[in-house]
Amino acid sequence: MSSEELITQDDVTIRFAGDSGDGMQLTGTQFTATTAKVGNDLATFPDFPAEIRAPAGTRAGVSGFQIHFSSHDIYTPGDDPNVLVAMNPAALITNYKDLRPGGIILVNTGAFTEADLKKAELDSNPLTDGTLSGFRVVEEDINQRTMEALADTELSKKDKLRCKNFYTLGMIYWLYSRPLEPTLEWLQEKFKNKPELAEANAKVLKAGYNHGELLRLFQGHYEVPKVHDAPAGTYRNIMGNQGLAIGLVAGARLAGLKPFLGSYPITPATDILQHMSLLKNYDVITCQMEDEIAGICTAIGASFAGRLGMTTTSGPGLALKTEAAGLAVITELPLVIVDVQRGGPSTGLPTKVEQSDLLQAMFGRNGDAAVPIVACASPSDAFDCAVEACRIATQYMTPVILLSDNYIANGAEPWKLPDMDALKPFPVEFVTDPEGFTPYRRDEKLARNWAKPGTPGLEHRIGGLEKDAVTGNVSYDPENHQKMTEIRRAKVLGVRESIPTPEVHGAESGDLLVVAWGSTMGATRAAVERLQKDGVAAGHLHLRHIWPLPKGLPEIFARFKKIVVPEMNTGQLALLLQSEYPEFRFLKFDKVMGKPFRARELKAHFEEILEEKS
Amino acid sequence: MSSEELITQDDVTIRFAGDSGDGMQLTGTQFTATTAKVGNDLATFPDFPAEIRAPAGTRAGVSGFQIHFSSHDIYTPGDDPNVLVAMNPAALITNYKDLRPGGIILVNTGAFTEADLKKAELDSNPLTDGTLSGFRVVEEDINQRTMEALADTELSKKDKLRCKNFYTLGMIYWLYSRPLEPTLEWLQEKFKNKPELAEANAKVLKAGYNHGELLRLFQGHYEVPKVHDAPAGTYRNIMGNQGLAIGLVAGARLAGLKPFLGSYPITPATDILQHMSLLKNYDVITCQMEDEIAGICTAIGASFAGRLGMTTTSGPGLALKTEAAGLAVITELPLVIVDVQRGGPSTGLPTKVEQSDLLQAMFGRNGDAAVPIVACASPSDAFDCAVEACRIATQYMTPVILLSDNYIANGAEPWKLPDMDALKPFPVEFVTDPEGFTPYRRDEKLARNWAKPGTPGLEHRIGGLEKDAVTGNVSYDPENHQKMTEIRRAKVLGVRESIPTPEVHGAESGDLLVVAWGSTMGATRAAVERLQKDGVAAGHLHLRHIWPLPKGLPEIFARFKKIVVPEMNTGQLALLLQSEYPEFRFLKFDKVMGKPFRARELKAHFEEILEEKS
Amino acid sequence: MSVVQQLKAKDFKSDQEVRWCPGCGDYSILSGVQKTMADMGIPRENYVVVSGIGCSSRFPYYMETYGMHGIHGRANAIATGVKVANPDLSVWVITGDGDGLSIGGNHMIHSLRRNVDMKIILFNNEIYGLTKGQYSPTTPEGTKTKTSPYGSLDHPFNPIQLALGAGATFVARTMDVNPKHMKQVLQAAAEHKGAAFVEVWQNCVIFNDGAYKSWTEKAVRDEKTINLVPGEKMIFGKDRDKGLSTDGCRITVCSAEEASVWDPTVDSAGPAFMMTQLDNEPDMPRPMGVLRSVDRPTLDQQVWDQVGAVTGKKGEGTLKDLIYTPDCWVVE
Amino acid sequence: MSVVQQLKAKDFKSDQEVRWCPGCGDYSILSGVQKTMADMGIPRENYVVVSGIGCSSRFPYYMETYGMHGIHGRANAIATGVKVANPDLSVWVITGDGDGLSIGGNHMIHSLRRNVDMKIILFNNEIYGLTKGQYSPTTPEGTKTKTSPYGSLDHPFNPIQLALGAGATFVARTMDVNPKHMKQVLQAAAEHKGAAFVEVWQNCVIFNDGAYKSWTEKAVRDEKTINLVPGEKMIFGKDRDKGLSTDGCRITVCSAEEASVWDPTVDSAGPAFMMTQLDNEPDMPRPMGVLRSVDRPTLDQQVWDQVGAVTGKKGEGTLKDLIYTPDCWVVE
Ligand SMILES: Cc1ncc(C[n+]2csc(CCOP(=O)(O)OP(=O)(O)O)c2C)c(N)n1
Ligand SMILES: Cc1ncc(C[n+]2csc(CCOP(=O)(O)OP(=O)(O)O)c2C)c(N)n1
Ligand code: SF4
Ligand code: SF4
Ligand SMILES: [Mg+2]
Ligand SMILES: [Mg+2]
Repeated sequence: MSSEELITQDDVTIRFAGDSGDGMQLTGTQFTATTAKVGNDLATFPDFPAEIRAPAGTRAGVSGFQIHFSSHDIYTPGDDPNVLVAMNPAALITNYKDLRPGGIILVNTGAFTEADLKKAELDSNPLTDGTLSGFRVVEEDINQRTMEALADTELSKKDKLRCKNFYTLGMIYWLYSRPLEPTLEWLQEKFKNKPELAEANAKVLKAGYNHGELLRLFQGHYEVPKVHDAPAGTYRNIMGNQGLAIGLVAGARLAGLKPFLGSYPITPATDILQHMSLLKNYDVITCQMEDEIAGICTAIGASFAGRLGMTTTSGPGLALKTEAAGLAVITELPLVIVDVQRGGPSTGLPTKVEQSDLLQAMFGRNGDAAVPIVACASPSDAFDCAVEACRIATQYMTPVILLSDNYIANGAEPWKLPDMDALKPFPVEFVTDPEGFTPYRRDEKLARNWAKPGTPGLEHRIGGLEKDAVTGNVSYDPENHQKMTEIRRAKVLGVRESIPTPEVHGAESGDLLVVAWGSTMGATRAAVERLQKDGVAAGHLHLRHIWPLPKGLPEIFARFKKIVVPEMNTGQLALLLQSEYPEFRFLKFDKVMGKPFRARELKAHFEEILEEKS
Repeated sequence: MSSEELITQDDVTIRFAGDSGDGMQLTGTQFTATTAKVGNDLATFPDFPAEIRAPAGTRAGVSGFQIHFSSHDIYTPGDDPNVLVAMNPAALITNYKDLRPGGIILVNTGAFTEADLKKAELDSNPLTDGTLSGFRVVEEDINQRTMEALADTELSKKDKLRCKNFYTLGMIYWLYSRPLEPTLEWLQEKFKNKPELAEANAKVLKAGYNHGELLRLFQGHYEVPKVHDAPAGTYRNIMGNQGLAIGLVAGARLAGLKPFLGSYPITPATDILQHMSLLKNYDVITCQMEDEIAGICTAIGASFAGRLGMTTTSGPGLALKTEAAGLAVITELPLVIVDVQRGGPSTGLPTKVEQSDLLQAMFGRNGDAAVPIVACASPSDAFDCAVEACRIATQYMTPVILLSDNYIANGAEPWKLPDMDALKPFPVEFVTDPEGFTPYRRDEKLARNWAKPGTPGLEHRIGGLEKDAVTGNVSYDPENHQKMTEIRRAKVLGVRESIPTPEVHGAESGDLLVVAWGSTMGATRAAVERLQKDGVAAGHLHLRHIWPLPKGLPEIFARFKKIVVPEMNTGQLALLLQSEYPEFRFLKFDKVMGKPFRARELKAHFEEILEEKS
Repeated sequence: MSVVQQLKAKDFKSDQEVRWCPGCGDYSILSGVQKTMADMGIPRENYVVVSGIGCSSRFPYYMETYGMHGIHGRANAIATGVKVANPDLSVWVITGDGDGLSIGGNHMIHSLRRNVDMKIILFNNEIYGLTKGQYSPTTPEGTKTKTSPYGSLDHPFNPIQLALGAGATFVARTMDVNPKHMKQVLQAAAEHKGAAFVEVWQNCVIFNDGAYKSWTEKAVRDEKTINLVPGEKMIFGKDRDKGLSTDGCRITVCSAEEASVWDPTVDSAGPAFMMTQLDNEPDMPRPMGVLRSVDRPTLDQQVWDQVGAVTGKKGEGTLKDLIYTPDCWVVE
Repeated sequence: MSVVQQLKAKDFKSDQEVRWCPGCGDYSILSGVQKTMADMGIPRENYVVVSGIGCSSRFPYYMETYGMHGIHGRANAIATGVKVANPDLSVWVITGDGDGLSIGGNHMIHSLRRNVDMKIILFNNEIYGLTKGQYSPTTPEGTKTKTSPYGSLDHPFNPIQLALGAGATFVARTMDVNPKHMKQVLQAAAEHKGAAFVEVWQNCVIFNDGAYKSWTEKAVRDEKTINLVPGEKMIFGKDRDKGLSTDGCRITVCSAEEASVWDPTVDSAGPAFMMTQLDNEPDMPRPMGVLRSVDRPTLDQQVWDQVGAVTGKKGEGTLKDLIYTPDCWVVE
């Protein structure tokens, strides 16, 4: 191997940034796959423009992919990168500020012509005007190097140039001592039918790697040893939407049902539909409907027919589904509604992250129409949460809203696969005996019994009008409505009996409790751990169940002097907690920038809170 | 006049009940109109079945109309009637329990055959089986009397029988010493083209009146003197939906705009659309669209074009409008969204009252998308609230949600018309000067300026994507999104500066503060006044503005030992108040029976609260 | 599975009291559907009746089958879910001109193009009944209703044209006051494999009484409508003496002998569309009966075929396969 | 009001950078619309361009007119509000096959039947572009897309048929790669008083490249499409030697001399509907150009006429009239 100095690092963050056409997402994904195989823990964060192809070279067209990998457990894709790859001026100028002081910047000088600078709205060249002082800049004409590497290849110039991201990848592989094999294998498979492309990319990858080694561009290189104390088990690299897709299918299976997904594409939820449409051999039916309303309505129809109905969407789509969600509430049919949140209001920032649909999920239906809400925290948590949503939906005969967000959806991390034995089934029992059957007969959990069309003797009608608690016929009786309203409410609150009190991570009591939900989990945990290292008695409470809230929370809250709720919205969980537990004070800490919290900014804010007189 | 004893009463409640086909709504409306003219204060409550024509004679087919009238100020349609008119067994059996002990029941024995009793699911005749002991039952074969009165008339038997409600009305007019003239005039006008019907009904009306007088059926009769201390002014009898319709038109005028209503029929909001479609000569445009979404979207389009867009609906329709409401939030266009609430969830109890859309109105939109919310309390308050909604919408460039409910919609009361001088205009100034124009330029209230298509030089684009705070172009900039989110929030909260702190009615401080909103106002006020008479230091705070909440509330809350929030939902305002003012405890008192609170049940509950140890 | 017995119409009556206005056209459609279902040889438990909201949409409560009274305009979407989830069920949609063509218009046209195998019975009374008399998308222009006190301005849909334009495989029309004709048409719809769209002219006695009188009254019916029977000559008139001939792209009245033969099974929906033009010609009879009936794979069938094909190729996936994919690795 | 000047296409270019993929068919439609608008003699400030969501729906940002980038599927409804509120404006709707026919299908058909005077340009690329490649309601059956990895199963709409079925008064078709033809069609649409529906075949280079190649490529275009010109014979072919004749309700290929004359202004939409049948016949040219163009009062016009008529009859109502009605009484 190399004669360069090999420095061991514990924890590294790299950001790849380039034009949308530069293939940065692919580069990032390959680096991720290889890093997972090497045995590091990791977390990723892709960040791409809303346009399919924003004008080449512009700031709006910059596409980024960040990966944080480490030889210990990590929770976030990293605060400030150690390395920035900038494939053009726009990528450089929009990203260099995030780099940590002294960080490495690999610049593709092949894309720094006058015209390139102009497209990036730059008056002077940041490579020469002092902008980058304080960083270790490595300049390389990657375009040129790629062309050279492919000099004797029969490809068009355009096709050759498109290989340049593999040159970059090769250089970074060298810098972080990653093996080339996984990517080489992937190329073989990917371009099975176009061997010339497989070969060209492989050539370029190796050229980049060798270039790093030969030219000593980086004055040293690094290794990040694999996680030594990683729990034994089988791992898989997973993205959030993928985790949801297989979790939904698994959840239905555990309920003894076949899933039916009625959906309509919307960023960033579309992947779930896409992934599930591949799973036809798992008894999965997917219907891409004409709109979100039809999506949820087909799912309701499918549940009525005895499948487990599901629908996936993002905020604007959830808004459209609210009337039909109410129908599922009053007919008490199981249904899983997935909302992968994005920046709002309205179309808002469709490719950015936000957690601002929580109160819509809680209250966005006409009438008193509570539903259980589960929120996942990370790509690897998505599977479990999807199974949990299926459990609640089928065990309690209720629609459930499962909240994710754009950050989870597109982020990736290694997922320790569950033992098959640990996946406990919760089979649905359809009623088949006409004796004493009425549609609203309930079990001890208040769930009504479920009779499937096709079952002789159980013919019955349900619908959106209030129904008599006993006969199931339409009823306008005042007392009956009061009773049914209370039953529906009690049933949902009763889900509480089946969920554990969450554990506090960090200090069990003390100065500061940070309550977080959804994807703020990672950054919060990291920030709290750092506070603890500084000697602060801080704890982190993550809420997977938003509604009903688990039991035991007041006891936890009481053990801390201050409670803060960081959220990527204007304080929605805080509002809910404040109304539920008025005896405590919940401080808000909001960020609505379309970007996840950084552990560092959280820590800084927590320190401020701690200093304030209460 | 009569030789009977004339007893003066201060306060009377009458309930007319009969089959849907018996014309009870019309009877009630006529009694109301006459009573208004006589100068009583009054409040009414119609209660009819969901079916257009439920099967004749059944309990489900009973249609009721209650009127409370008085020689002093009243707030509700009355708790327990003094008089019940029962046109058939089903009407009798479903209503007699509400009557106060010793109350009068006028029964139409002509509809008490075996078959009639069976249709009402009665095994024995309540007139003879002791059911009605304790009441003063007046039996009369109204069918027969009506036929006799019309013996020499050329109508079919069916047509004759249809006049029987006027016989009933005549009897009750006599009982409460009302003049016949207003109804006689109304009949002339109504049946202009069918004089034979006008004459027949007039005949029957007089026959009923004379019958009451001649036969001394009631052992006395009553008068309810007109309100002596009624404020001088011009009055008009008004129903809630009518008040909203003219309030919306007036509000637009005061803003210097022409109204545009885009709507879709839904009970109990349809009347507003119907009423406004009559007002074409007031520059009103109404479009009945294909659904609720198109309704709000046309209104948004109309606002963009420079009219004042409005849309009217009930809960399920509001659910459908939420996505588009978000578009109005982010484009900052004025828009009034009226939700006349009914029983939920889903289709629920479409013809009954509930207040359960409050949190949907607050939070039922994707993203952080706050809007101001105004709620009206009674038919006569509807006009003012509609004007207020138009004021906020146009002064702050924002959608406003105006909440009413089924009880207000169909109830009627005398409305003291505003002095024309008191209606202060709040004219919109469209921007016309291209100098320095950008679409998101704001005034001191943070309202953006409004440029109307057709204005040269101000061509601009708005839309659902986040916009740059300065240029108005699409912006994905993180800081800009934070800034715009905060501006939108601050703008809505800023409405607070333009609304007065509501006054406490009753005790200014003391043992119990009752906080109410919407149509619970009347019953709450009555209950609190009764408590006060009993010497309790109780106050009533009515909230017209639900969001933002007015200033000065904590100061008020602090003056009372206990605070209770009665609501026709499972505690929605209480939740909101609890999260906003955690330093106080808000007790809930919920009722979801599709019926308004009675002052009596509120008082009883308040007394319980007062007795409880705190 | 129960043995298929010969069912009677009354076997399809639920215990709920029917609550339409006396004289409403809905009653005869209810009995028409009950009779048709009884004759199909399908066990009662395999019927699912789905509706939206409206007077007509109360229908499922009166049927002793599985049923769902949905939300306004969404019956077609709910029914699509039922049918695709379980193609063994016989799925019927009951909807109104408001429910199915106003708020539900989109689901209507999409379920027709997708050819989901379900029977869609549209009760067209040219009015919103349940909300007490507002104009609907089929109300003729100029009609005074509660929301059009000065006359409605919206040009109405022709439901048959809309269905044809959406690519429906079966389109038919019948009327409440002709039970025999209705039974024929409903049966043809029931037998069609695919989405069957049936417009039923239905009288609303309360808010739009007599809307179809000039075509459906016994005295004029034979002259003012023509029953299109597949494979038969197009003949009408009290004495069945008149015919229609489709000569050179124009439809003209001729003698019974000269009448052309009606064929709703041709590839092109063009001839059926031409036929609907008669609705606009006051002197011509309005077409009733089966206007279109062609075969095309149904969505539900295709979905299940695809699941079968993929499963056949890839093998049935186990829960373990789902989670433990080839790209995972082991940490010891 | 500014004096109407002779505007140029470039006067309609906003300062925003156009952000479609290089090679996207949207560019040529943008320039076609800009040219057409410039030639209409309408002041720039009187144009309003409304869109939904999709690649195509970014359109308003690139136009130096008033504009609203709405929400998905609702452009027609928003535009209806704009036009009815102010009929002096020239209102254009820009939509896609997903935006206008999937989620927005209902508003589309209703605005067509109502004949709201607006120009509706449907960018049909047979794919969802913005969400990166899922099948749309116009994607041919069997197409593999991201959500149909084993082939799509939904039978597509024919947008022209749907518009005709909805009762549209103007229906036309053109293609991105023939700017001259596009300009003619857009101009005809702009000149039509009423709802003008224009389907534009648009190539999505990224997710559905070449969808229309076999009809639109220069080499085959003249053979595989036919431009229907009102009042002219239906002639096609490279050498303009072939014609279509509508003989006895069937459309056949004939010599140019024998070709029938195309008339999109006839009462019945039947002939236009028949013509769309050619889309299903591989050996026939697909019809382009103006398929239907008839006069019918527009909704916006009628609304204003009615307001005028009622006001004329009742007199203009004052605020006082509104509140102080004859049934009020005075308490002294
Ligand atoms: C979301 C929603 N919008 C509106 C309504 C009110 N609504 C109920 S039925 C109906 C129209 C019914 O008309 P149609 O479908 O023709 O049925 P009909 O009563 O005439 O049989 C309307 C507007 C509703 N229930 N839900
Ligand atoms: C309510 C809602 N649902 C879904 C989406 C996601 N979405 C945006 S554009 C689009 C489809 C675009 O397809 P098309 O109209 O054909 O436009 P194109 O991009 O092909 O021009 C979808 C599904 C959305 N923005 N809003
Ligand atoms: S209102 Fe009309 S449609 Fe409804 S039940 Fe009565 S008659 Fe039938
Ligand atoms: S994705 Fe397709 S439709 Fe969208 S801009 Fe690119 S080429 Fe055009
Ligand atoms: Mg109807
Ligand atoms: Mg498209």
